[in-house]
Formats: sequence, C-alpha cells, structure tokens
Amino acid sequence: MAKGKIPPEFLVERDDYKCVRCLACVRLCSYGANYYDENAKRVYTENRKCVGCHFCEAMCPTEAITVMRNPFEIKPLAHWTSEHLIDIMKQAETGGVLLTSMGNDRPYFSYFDRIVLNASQVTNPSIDPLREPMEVRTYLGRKQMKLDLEEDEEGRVLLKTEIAPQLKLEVPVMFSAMSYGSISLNAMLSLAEAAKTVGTYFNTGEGGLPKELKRYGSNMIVQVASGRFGVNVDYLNAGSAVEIKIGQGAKPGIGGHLPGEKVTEAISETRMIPVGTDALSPAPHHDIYSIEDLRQLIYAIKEATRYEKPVGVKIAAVHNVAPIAAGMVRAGADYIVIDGIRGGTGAAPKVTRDHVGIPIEFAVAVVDQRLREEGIRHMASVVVAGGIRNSADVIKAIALGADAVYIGTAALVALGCHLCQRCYLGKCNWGIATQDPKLTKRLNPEIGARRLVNLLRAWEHEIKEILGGMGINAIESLRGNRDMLRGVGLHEYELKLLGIKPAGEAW
Amino acid sequence: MVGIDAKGWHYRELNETIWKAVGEGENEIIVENVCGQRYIGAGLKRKVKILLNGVPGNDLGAFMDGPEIVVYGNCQDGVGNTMNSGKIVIHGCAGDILGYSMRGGQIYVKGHAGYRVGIHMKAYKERYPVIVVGGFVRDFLGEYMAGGLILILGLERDEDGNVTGDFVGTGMHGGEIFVRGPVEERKLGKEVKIFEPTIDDMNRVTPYVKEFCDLFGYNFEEVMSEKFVLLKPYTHRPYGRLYAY
Amino acid sequence: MPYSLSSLIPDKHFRVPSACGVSGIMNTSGERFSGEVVVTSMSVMRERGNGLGAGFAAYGIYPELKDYYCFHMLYDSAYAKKNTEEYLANHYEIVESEPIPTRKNPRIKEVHILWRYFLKPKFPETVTEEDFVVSTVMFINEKIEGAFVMSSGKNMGVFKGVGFPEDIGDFYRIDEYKGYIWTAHNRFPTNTVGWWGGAHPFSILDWTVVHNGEISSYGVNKRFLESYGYKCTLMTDTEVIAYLVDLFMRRFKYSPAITAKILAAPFWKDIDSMPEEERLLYSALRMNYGGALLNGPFAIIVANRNMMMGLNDRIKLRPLVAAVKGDFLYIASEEAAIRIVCPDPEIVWAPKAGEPVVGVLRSEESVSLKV
Amino acid sequence: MIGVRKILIREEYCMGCKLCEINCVAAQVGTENLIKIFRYVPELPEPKVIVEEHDYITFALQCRNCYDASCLKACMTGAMHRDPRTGAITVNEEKCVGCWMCVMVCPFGVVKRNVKKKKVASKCDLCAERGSPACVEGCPNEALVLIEVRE
Amino acid sequence: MRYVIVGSGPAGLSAIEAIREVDGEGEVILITAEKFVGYSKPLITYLLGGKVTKENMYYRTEERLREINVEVRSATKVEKVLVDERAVVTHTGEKVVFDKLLLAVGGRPFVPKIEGLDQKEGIFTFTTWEDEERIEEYVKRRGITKAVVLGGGLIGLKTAEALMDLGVKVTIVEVADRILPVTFDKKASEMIERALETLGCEVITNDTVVEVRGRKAISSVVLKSGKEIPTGLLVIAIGVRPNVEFLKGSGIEVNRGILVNERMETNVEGIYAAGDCAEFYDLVDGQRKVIAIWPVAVAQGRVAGYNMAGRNVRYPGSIPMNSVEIAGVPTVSVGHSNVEGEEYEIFTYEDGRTYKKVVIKDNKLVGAIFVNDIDRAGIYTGLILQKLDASSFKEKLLAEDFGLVYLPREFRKKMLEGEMRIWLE
Repeated sequence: MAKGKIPPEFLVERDDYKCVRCLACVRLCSYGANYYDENAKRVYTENRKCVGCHFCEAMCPTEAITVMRNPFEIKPLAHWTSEHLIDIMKQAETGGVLLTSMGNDRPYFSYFDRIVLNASQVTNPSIDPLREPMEVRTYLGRKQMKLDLEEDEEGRVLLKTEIAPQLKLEVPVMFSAMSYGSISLNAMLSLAEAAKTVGTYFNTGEGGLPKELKRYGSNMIVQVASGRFGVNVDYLNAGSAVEIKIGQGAKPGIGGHLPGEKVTEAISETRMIPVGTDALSPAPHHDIYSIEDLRQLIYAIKEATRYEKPVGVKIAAVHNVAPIAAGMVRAGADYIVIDGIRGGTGAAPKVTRDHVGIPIEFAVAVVDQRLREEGIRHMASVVVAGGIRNSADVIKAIALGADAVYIGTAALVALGCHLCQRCYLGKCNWGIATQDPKLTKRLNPEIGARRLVNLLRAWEHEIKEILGGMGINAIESLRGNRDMLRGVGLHEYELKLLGIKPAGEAW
Repeated sequence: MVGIDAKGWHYRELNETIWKAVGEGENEIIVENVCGQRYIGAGLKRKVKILLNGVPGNDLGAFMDGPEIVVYGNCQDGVGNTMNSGKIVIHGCAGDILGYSMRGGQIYVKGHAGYRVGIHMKAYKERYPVIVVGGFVRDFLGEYMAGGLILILGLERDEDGNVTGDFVGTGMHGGEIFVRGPVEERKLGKEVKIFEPTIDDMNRVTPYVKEFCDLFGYNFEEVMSEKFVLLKPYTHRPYGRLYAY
Repeated sequence: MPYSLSSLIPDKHFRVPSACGVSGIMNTSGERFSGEVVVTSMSVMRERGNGLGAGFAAYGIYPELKDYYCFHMLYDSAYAKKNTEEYLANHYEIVESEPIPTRKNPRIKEVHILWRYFLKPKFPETVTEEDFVVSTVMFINEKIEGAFVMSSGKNMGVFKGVGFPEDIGDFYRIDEYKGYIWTAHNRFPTNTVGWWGGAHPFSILDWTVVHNGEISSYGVNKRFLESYGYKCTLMTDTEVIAYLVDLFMRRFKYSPAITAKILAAPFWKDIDSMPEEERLLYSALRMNYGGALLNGPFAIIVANRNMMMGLNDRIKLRPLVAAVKGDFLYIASEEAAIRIVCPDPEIVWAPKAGEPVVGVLRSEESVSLKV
Repeated sequence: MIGVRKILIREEYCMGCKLCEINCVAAQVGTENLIKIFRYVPELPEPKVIVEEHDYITFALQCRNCYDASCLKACMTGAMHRDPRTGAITVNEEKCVGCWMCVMVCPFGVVKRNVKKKKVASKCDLCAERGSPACVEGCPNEALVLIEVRE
Repeated sequence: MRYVIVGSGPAGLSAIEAIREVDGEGEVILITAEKFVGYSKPLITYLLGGKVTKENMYYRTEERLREINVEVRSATKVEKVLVDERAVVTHTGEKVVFDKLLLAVGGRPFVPKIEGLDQKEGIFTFTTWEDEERIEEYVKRRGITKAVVLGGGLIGLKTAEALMDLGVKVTIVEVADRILPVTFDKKASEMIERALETLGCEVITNDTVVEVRGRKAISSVVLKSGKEIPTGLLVIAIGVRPNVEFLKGSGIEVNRGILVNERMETNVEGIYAAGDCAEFYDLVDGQRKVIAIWPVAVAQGRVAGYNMAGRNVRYPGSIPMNSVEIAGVPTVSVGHSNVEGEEYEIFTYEDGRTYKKVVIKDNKLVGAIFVNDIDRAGIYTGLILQKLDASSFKEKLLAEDFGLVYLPREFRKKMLEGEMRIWLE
C-alpha cells in the first residue's frame, strides 16, 4: 500500500518584506528547518522539520517569522481527531511506541481551575502584604506531636526534644527533579542559582551530580532512583536532603532510558558509567518490592548520612495514593512527594504519560486527609508536583494540604521552553533539554537564574497578596485550610474527596 | 463656659449635649467623668474648646474640623480619625491608630501611643497634619504615611528601651517622621531611610516641640539637646518592579 | 446546609465570625468579689456588641462544691436533658443536679433549659480524669442532639446567652455570685441569629476563652486539633482557642508565655535574630505547631482556676488594655471598661502585639511553668 | 586611573546568531528600524563587530579598548585617540591617512579598513553617539555585556 | 626632579606622557632641534602629496604640552652630553642640567658619496617637515616634472607616491634586486612594484646613481649601469642612521645606536634612550638592532618615561614591521618574513590579487606578509609578539576565517577577558 506523507504540524510563515536576511533563523534552527536560497536571495522553511519550539520566531529581530499550527485537519471528526490519525500513521510506519516529552496534554478536567479562594470582608481585616509582615517560610521534614521543654536554673525555657533535620524554604516552591542528561548543565545551574538566591531547593534528579553544582549543596536535594546513577556516600551527603524516587507523574510504573549516544564525557562522569553506555533506570528499585524494603532503603540512607538530612520519597499519584503515602510516612520518609498525572518528563511513552495516574488535586487532598486520620500528618511534609502553573495552583495545593510544591515545567518555561515536547530528541533549541554544546550555550545561566528568581518572587508576591486578602500573615495558616477553598461546578463526590464546600456555602 | 457630668451617660446623650452647647455658642465645654464615650467632638466644625476629664472612648475627634480638645487622662483607639483641622491635647497616653488618615490639625500626646500612629496621614493643600508624641510608640509608626509631620520625642522609653516599635514607616511615601533618639535600621519598612536632619529640617520641628513643652511643662532646651533622626521615604516607587506588564 | 432567607438559622449551624468586646478581672490573691463588677465593666463597651450574645466565666463561685466537676448545660428539650442525664449517670456520680438560677428579664427570650450538675467521675482506668471529662464534653456536644455543655470545670461556671451583657448578667443573677476571676464577653456576630451556645466564653474543663476578632486560620487550627483528638463541633473559631489552650497548657504543661508564643508566634525575622538557644526553641515551636498559630485579628482572655491571660495577635489588629491595682489585674478591650470599675489603677498599659499579660493566683500552686 | 567601559565577551554564551553584527550596522546607519535599513539604505556599512565561529565555539569580537593599546601607539597621526568621555578608543577620520599601522598591530584584528569613502581605519567606539553599544543591547543571550573596569 | 627630553619625535613625546602619568610635579624640559614640535614625521610625504593639511600634521600640540607643564625649547640642538655634570650643552652653549635625561634624538638620513652631488640645487633628503617645505617649494618654483628617488625602501616609495600626486614623473632607483628588499619578500615586492607601475612610476632595480649632472641645479643622474636619466629633482632616501655622533666621547655606550637595557637606560645611570637612536634586542632572533619604526619608538619612549619617573617597567623587545599602501594595494610585513632555511616552516596563499605568507620557526610564528588582504594582520603580529606555540593551529593560519577562534581556549580566554599587554611587561 502506498505510503502517505504525514502533514507538517507547523507552518513557519515569513514576511519577506520584513526579513532582512540576517539569517539568524537559518543559523539557529537545530532541526535545520530554515534555509537560505542564494539564488532567490530569500529565506525559506521546510515545515515538516519544524517542531514548533518557536526559537526562530523569538530570535528574529524584525518579527518576520510566525510559527503557527498547521490548520490542516484530516477530517473534523470528534472522536478520530487528526492527532489520533497521525499517531496511527506513525506507528503503522515504524511499529514503535510513540515517544513524547513534557507533561500530559490531554484535556483532563483541571480541579485547580474549579476551586476558588476566599478573602476577608468586614468581619476581619485583610492585610496589606507589602507593608505588613507576611511570612511564607516553610520547613519540610519530620515534626513532633509534642515538644518537650525544660527550664534551666536561670528560669529560661529550653527545648528538650531534638528536632529532626529540616529543609528551610523561603518560598514554598521548589524545583522538581530534572537530571543532568535530561537537561543541560546550564539549565541546572540556572535552577541552582535561583534556588540559592530565593532560598529554596532544586533537585539533581537521578542523573548524579555534576561537579559544577557541588557548591549549591545547601540548596540542593539529591535524588536516588532505581538506576542509582552517580550515587555514593559523597553524593548522598552533597545536598541538604535525599529523595528516593519511586515514580514520577509522567510515567508511573515505568523506568527511564538515556541512550548511550547521549552519555557524553561529562554525563559519564556524573552518572559514573562509561561513555557511550546506555543509562537504564529500571521501572522499580530492585531492592524495593514492598513497603518494608522502602523502609530499609530510607534507613540505609539515614545511616549513611548520619541522620543529618531529611529523606524524602517521591511517587506518582496513582489510585491507591493515600494508603501508599501513609505507608511511606510510616516507613520513615521525612517528606513525601506526590507527582500528579500532569507531571513532566524528558521522555515517556505517550500512552503512559497521557493515561496513567490521577490528578494531583485529588491526590493531595486524600493523602493529607489520610495522614491526618492516621495521626501521622506531622511525621512527614507533603510536597506536591505535577502541573503547577501559577501561584494560584500553589495556594490551592497548600490549602488542600501540601506543605510545598515542586515545579518543573513552569521552571523550564521560565527558562525559555515552549513545550514543543521534543526533549527526547536532545536537540532543544532553547538549550534546555540537550547536551549539544552548540545548543546548551544558548541558555545563559545568569539570565536563566534571573528569570527563575523573578518567577518565584512574583509568585511569592502573589501568594502574599492572597494570604493578605484572606487576613492571614503566615503560610502555616493556609496549610490544609480547606475552609479557604470553595468548589465551582464540582459534583458532590468530588467536593467530598477534595474536602471542600461548594461556592456559596458559608463556613 | 458650660460644665457636663458624663457619669453613666451613653455617648449619644453626651454628644447631643455637646452639640447643643456648641450650637448655642458656647466657647468652652468641660466634661467630667468621661468614661468610654465614643465620638466626642466628632464632626464638630466650630472653634470651640472641649476639656475632658477621664478616659474618652474610641474615635475621639473623628472628622473634627476646628475644635480644640484637651483630655486629662488616657485615650483609647482611633483618636483624631480622619481629622481635618483643630487640636487634640492628651495629658496621658493614646491607644492604637492615633491620627488615622489625619489631614490637618495637631495632636499632642504627653505619654506614649500604641500601634500604627499616624497611619495614612496626609497633607493636602494648606492642611498640614502634625502628631507629637512625648513617649514611645509601638509598631507600624507612620504606616502608609503620605504627608505631614510626626514627632516622637522618646521622653519615655518602652520596656526594651526603644522609642519606636518594628516596621517603622512601612508603606510610607510622603511626609516626615522625626524621632528623638536612635532608630534601628532593621526596624524600618523598606520604603524609608534614616536621614540626618538639616538645620532647615529642625526649624520645621522646633515650634511643635516648643508647643509640646509649653503644654506639658517640659524644658525646651533639654528636649532639644538630644539628637533627632529624620525618617523619610527615599523613593516614590518602592514597588516599581512588583508588577508584570 | 440549605440556606433559607425567610427564616434565619441560628448560628449553631454555621461558623460565625464575630467582633466583640472582652473584659477580665482577677484578684490574684484569690479574694472573691461580686460579678456585678464585671457587668459594669462590660456596660461601657455596649457598642462592641449587637445584643446577639454575651457571657461570663466565673471562678471560685462554688467553694462548697469545689471538688466536683460542675457542668453548666443548655438543653433544647426535656428529651435532650433526659438523654444527657442518662449518659452522665452511667459515667459519673451526680452529686447535685439543679436548674441554674435565673431572673426574669424583659429583653431575654429564654429558649433553653438551663441546668447544672456537680459530678464525680466514676474513674476509668485508661485515661486521666480530665481527659475523661473532656471526652464526655466532646460526646455530649457531638452526639446528643439538643444538649450543650457550657462549662465543665471545678468551682467555676460559664453563664451565657443571647442578649447584651447587662441583660445576660441580670438574667443569670451574676451579681449574686462571688468569684476571684471573672471574664466577660459582648458579642457581635454577623449574618445569623445568635444562639446561646455560640456565645462566649467557650470552655473546656476549667478553661475559658473570650475572644474578640476572627480566627482566619480556623480551618488549619481545627484540623491541627483533630489530630490531637479534639472535635470542633461548635462551628466557632473561639472553640479552637479553648482547645489549643487546653492542649498546650493542660496536656503539654507549657507555661502561658510559651503557649502565647505558639498561638501568636514571633515573626521569622525576629526568631532569626534571637540567640542560638532561644532561636532553636522558637523555630521548633513554630515548625511543629504551625497549625496552632492563630492568624487573623484577635484579642483573647483565657482563664483557668489559677490564672488569667490576655493576648492579642501578632500585628495587633484588635485592642487590648491591661491594668493593675493592688491584687487586681484587669484586662479589657477598652481602657474605659477598666476605669469604670477601677478609676485609679496603679498602672495601665496596652500590651504589645503577641505579648501575653498573665495573672497567676498566688495562693495556689500554678498548673504549669511560671511566666 | 580611569573607569573604562568595556564589552565583556563571553564565548560560553554566544550562540552565533550574529544579531550583534546587524545591530551594529543599524547603529552605524543611525536608526533602529532594521527593515527600513535593509530596504532603503543602498550601501550598508560593515559591522564593527566580528563573529568568529568554528565548530561550537562562537563569539562576537569588537575592539577591546585596551589599556595599553597597540593601535594608540602605532598611530602616527593622532587620529586614534581615547575618548575621554567613554574611555573608548576612537578614530578621528579627519586625521586618519590610512597608513594601516593600527591594522597591523591590533592583536585582536578588530581595526578594519574602511575604503568606501576616504580610506580610514574603522573600529568600534562603543557606540559613543548612541550611548550604549548596540551589539550588547541586541545580544539575546548576554554573551556581550557592558562593564566598567577600573584600571 | 628635572627631566630633560632631547627630541620631539614619538619616543620623546610618549616618554613625556608616561612621566606625567606617574609624576605630575617634576620639571620636564623638551629640547628639540626641530622648528615644529609635535608633528608626525611620517606624514611629511602625505603633506607633500597634499593628502594632509598642515593643521593635521600635529599628532600632539605644543598647547597640550604646555597644559601638562612641559617647557619646550624648539630649534635647539643638543651638541654634547656632560655625563659627570649631568647636563646637556645646546648649540648656543647653554648648559641644561638634568636629573634624568632621555635621548630620543632619532636618526639622520644617510647620504652616500656620489659624484657631483655637492653644491647642486634640486637634491634633497627627506626626513623632516623642513625638508618637505623645501622640496615642495622647489618643485613648485621650478615646475619640476621629472624626479628620481634614490632608494626603494618605505620612505622612497612614499616619497615617490607623493611626488606623483604632485604630477611629477618619478623614477625609483634601487640598488637591490627589488624594492622593499629588507622587509618584504620577492613576491610581495613584485606585487607592490606592479602597483607602482600602474601609477606610471618607473622602477629600476639592481642599479644605483653614481653621478649627478647639471650646473647649478641637477639636470640628470647617471646610473651605475650607465643609463642617464634626466631629472629636475633627486630625493635621496636610502636610509636613516641613528643620530649618535654627538655622543662620541661622552661616556655613553654606542654601537650602531645607543645601547640600552630593558628599562631603556644607557650604561650611564639616569640617562635613557629610546626610538630610532636606540639599540635593543629583536624579540624574535634576540639580536641587538636599531628598529626604526613608529610603534617601537612610542613603546620604548613610554618604557623610558615610566622608568625615569620611578615606575619599574620593562620592554620585551621589538620586531620589525611595516605597513604600506601603494596604489591602493595595502601590504603588511611583520617580523622575520623574508627568510629562508630549513628551520623555517613557511605557508603561503596566493590568488593573483592576494598574497599571504606565514613563517614559523620552532612551532612559533615569527613572520608574516600580507598583500591586499591585511584586515586581521594584527592577530599575527600579536602571535609573534606573544611567542605563542602555534602547533595546534598553524595549519589554520592562512584559512580565510582564521581568527582567535582557532587559538587555544585558555589563551583566547585570557585575551578576551583580560587584555594583551604586548608592548610593556
């Protein structure tokens, strides 16, 4: 049967009047989509090569370029959309699993968008966050049900209970685990520097620790995943906390695979594997087949780090998330990370990314509730990840019961990412998801850090605005304060799971 | 002159009586046994002198435009709330939000005052509000202040030896605060800075210090002998970078 | 809960924010004085309420029966009374059972059966006596329809209802009682009809709280308390204060000062600049008990048989004045409320934001660490 | 000791887009509107910034305004001089006779010959007229940064 | 402190500026035999050719010198240096005492013995503005249409070009087998010669003037080959020698030029020399040489000036270099480019219009020639002066896109971030 060409996804339109033939677009496209025709003295694009990263559009000094979606549709069918047809064609041609990157883009219902926030009117004053103190500092780690105090001979009250190690966040937003390999060193440096400036944490991901990041230890969480890349005792002790990764929202239940050709000299050094070998992260940790095995690993890490660092455990939000979370806490996790169905990734099978897991809004609500019911909520902090897009999502997540959130995609977007979903190709024009030195240098970590700091500071301001509006001046008064939330257009069972009332209902 | 005994009176009763006396052209009204009656002098527009013995209630002299009120005793919250002109002299201490949104006139407090003194005070045209506090003040002095003059003399210090509380001048974008005695840098809102007053600056202050000393019997030279600091906003746009486009 | 415009639902069913006036008077040497004083004090703060709630807590009023837990009850019906008494009889020896004496007052619409019991627990083996009483209160309030425990301490009682303080005081014959601590409240609830149980003081064991302001962190505080076994059923933010105080001061035996530093925690910037040991202590308190931070505007007076504490929020959004004369400690929303009963105190001051004012009974051993 | 403004070259961030070159040309023409320049200016000047490129190494290079500048020493007419205002070494085209001594000695190879009108040496003057260098402003990745150096 | 500077050429003037950078107070006296002070000698050929105005002859002005508090004594010739008395004696017999002395007296044109040279009008050397005034006056007054330039070096060529600009037909006579025999190689010389010829200039090589004919004024010259060339003007431009005769017996050591150390100090403490009169080491071959070129004079003058004023600065050595543009053909020669031998690795590039050559010795660049495409020649100059090991990039040296990008990363980084101090150490 005849092979049909799959139509280009994007069209790159160029206003020839505006084009000054600077050829920046030609020089800069890593996919080689743009070219210059000497004879015609004009610049053209091979649309089929365009992935829609918008880099040329952003760089064009005269705004001559517009990258747009190809309005072409095979047929306007509601069920058999062009996307499905094209996927089928690709698979019919290759016989392969569809690969994709970044977060779930199916139009699942966003519960964050159906939750509204409260504000003070008359009965209590709202607080001006710019002028009055407004505190968003958050500590992650094991807390006590009861602190024992004692009095010394001078009558001063002293703390008797020993406090478990904590992570101190000046803003309750951290940067998600993204490994060296999946993102460039410059991207990591941007995250690290921003974390340091703002007073929060970034996460090395499972790819080991590039030496350039060692100096950011006091703002770093090191991750231990099934591949154990780059993991040794120095690594465990290099950061402020250790995070065991069981799963991630984009691909619950499956592992990772960094192809050998991407294992460069530098990656080899940090992953501690020979240059050119495949870096395989198995789906499970092969020393964890059950909850008690998790406990064993947690305590092995605690031993190795002399109980000086919080140990966290990250899982994907799946159907049974609440009991699993409770088990993790009882197994000794000082903080747990729940990554929802919209979590991002460098590469995942499309079918997994788009169809496995549950929305984070439910996950955090049921986990928080379950831990409270079991009386162990204080034993671990809850960090929420997976599709946090703005400060409102942060606020809602915290009010639903999170202590802090992780952002990955949002951070990458701040660095330039346009979600073209082609990270797995390693040719990221924005210099983020690539190791090509020609491309990585496009991300200047000074600019990157500045943009991330701006983002976090902006969110911080917004969080403070909202807190002030609610008449509270400390984030702990928001944490789990579901009274501040109301659902709009949600069913009763959804409201029940979220633990919130419908809009219109008073206290 | 008319005398009123306010003992056991509800504020409506008391204030009706005062309004009536003012309406009848009385120039001086003395009220005895004031205790918690609110809104005394509120909205009065005539130049009349009201002497109060006791503790008046909240919002003393609110929206007042002309009268002089002298209180022999402490005052509660909200003295001189949105006052337009006139004068309030307190031979005691004052509560919170002293001179809230005050646009003109003068308030003299012999003792200390509470939180948010001079909050939102603003000068307008010929109006120039002035607050003079003899003792210390609590947090948020001059919050949102947009104009006028606040003078804290620190003749009495708080339990930690301070003249001001925390968050001084937060949100301040106009006017001046003079403090006699030191102010710690870390207690300042991010909008204000400490300046050394010039001779011109001090010349603006001296008449009010003098008046204060005359009112409460302090030695002017002694009061002036200690160093003053001047707190002023240093930028009109402290939040310039706060908003995205 | 369905909302009907035609008939306002009593605020029993909603959490109602309210702004109010408070007053507390204590004789630190334990000398008892008439409740008339505190009624007078409240009378000058009439403007702070709207007649939808007032109440008094009195300590030392039942010296003859001081060894028994005194339950002040509100019943909606004889049926509720019967159920409660059955339940009590199973767990307690009922030493006395009598109506709470009242006086006819034209402005008070009596809607409840008001009753008091003096009880002796049939001591259970698994919990302390006090925890046992707490669980009784929780049970009655939550499970027995139409019954509400106003107070449950020894040698003390709470008298509250819907009305202005003077009327409620008159109704309950407050002037006939003598106590060494009196706290009082004048309520200004919004949007609903006040109900008797929703008036202040709130009480558990011999803890009482009167409160002016609104606890915006209620949702957090409630869930925090739930993990310690408290059931917040009264839909009122003041309730959480009572339980928090019970948790920290009775169960954890923290001093009033430490408790104050949990409920109105110092700012991080101030904690950061404290000396090492203090910094450790206050960081730990904040980290661990963040859920107990009372946020929003408040001024409260907390009392138990040994002490009375006034406290307001961290940025002083509600007023509070204190005064001392001789053995008397006065705390009130307005200075006038003190001056009316004590025209010439030795000292009068407005406590700093988040700084507690504590009076401790000198004659008896205090329940906790000293201030 | 003078504070000298300098353009810091950071090859690790240069992506080789060469926008600095076209911004330089625009600045020389004297308008920011690239489209107009491209459409209506008949003969465009040469950029005074050179983008060097080999493999993944790319960087934009323009006059370093050396403290101990070879071109200043080599200039026999006094045409090459340091602008006291900006600290930038500038060519007085009136005085330049085109002997190319400066071209011969500049170790960065950034003094060029401009033979379009009168033969004169041509080099970056940090956009003295414009205020701030166009190449720096136009660099999308801050691979060029204007700094002030205390000598 | 009294500084006496003898000579107002680039060495003398840059020394003064260096002194003033360090010492704003000391007394500075500039003594020069010239009438004009602060003008640029190389510009005299441009002036003659009408390519530069008189105002633009000055690269520093007397005013500027007065501003920085320099006492200028022009048209004053120093005839003696009294080392013991620490004074110089001028032609008027005046003694000027110094604490520090700089001899920046430059060179004197060399005039060979030629029959019939004496006492004839129309014969000139050409090294000063006064020479230019005389030649210009003579050419215009006599309506000269033909001229002979003896010497195919740089000055000779520039003189010839200037005369041609005045409409004079010029013949260049060079004793060597090609013009510019010292600094350029055969190929380059040929290309320049061709360029000269396009302007209508006749170039005679392997020959020289042996006789000047004419009665009162010159009418023709006779070459060694026997050829007679009628001419109204003879400019002798066969070279300049260091102006050092007056130091004979002063106690200051002189070889070809005044011997100096790396601080530009002579054997006599406090007496310095710089520029065309000084002899120092060639940076490449390590030989003592007088390298009479402008940038060397400026650099040496600066070094001398700093050292005189008390700042210790060392001069690393010079290399010969020249840049000349004839008939629109720009050329550059740097270092030891005109060499042969096994020890040299030579790469060339030629495409008819352009000629490029690099000479490498011991893996280091030692010389380079550029004809027509000279735009980034300075990079090569820098590499020669820096003596950078070129093994990693020598193959790329003549690539069209050769630039700093091919240099070792660390070196480039140092260049780009810091700066190259190649004239002072």
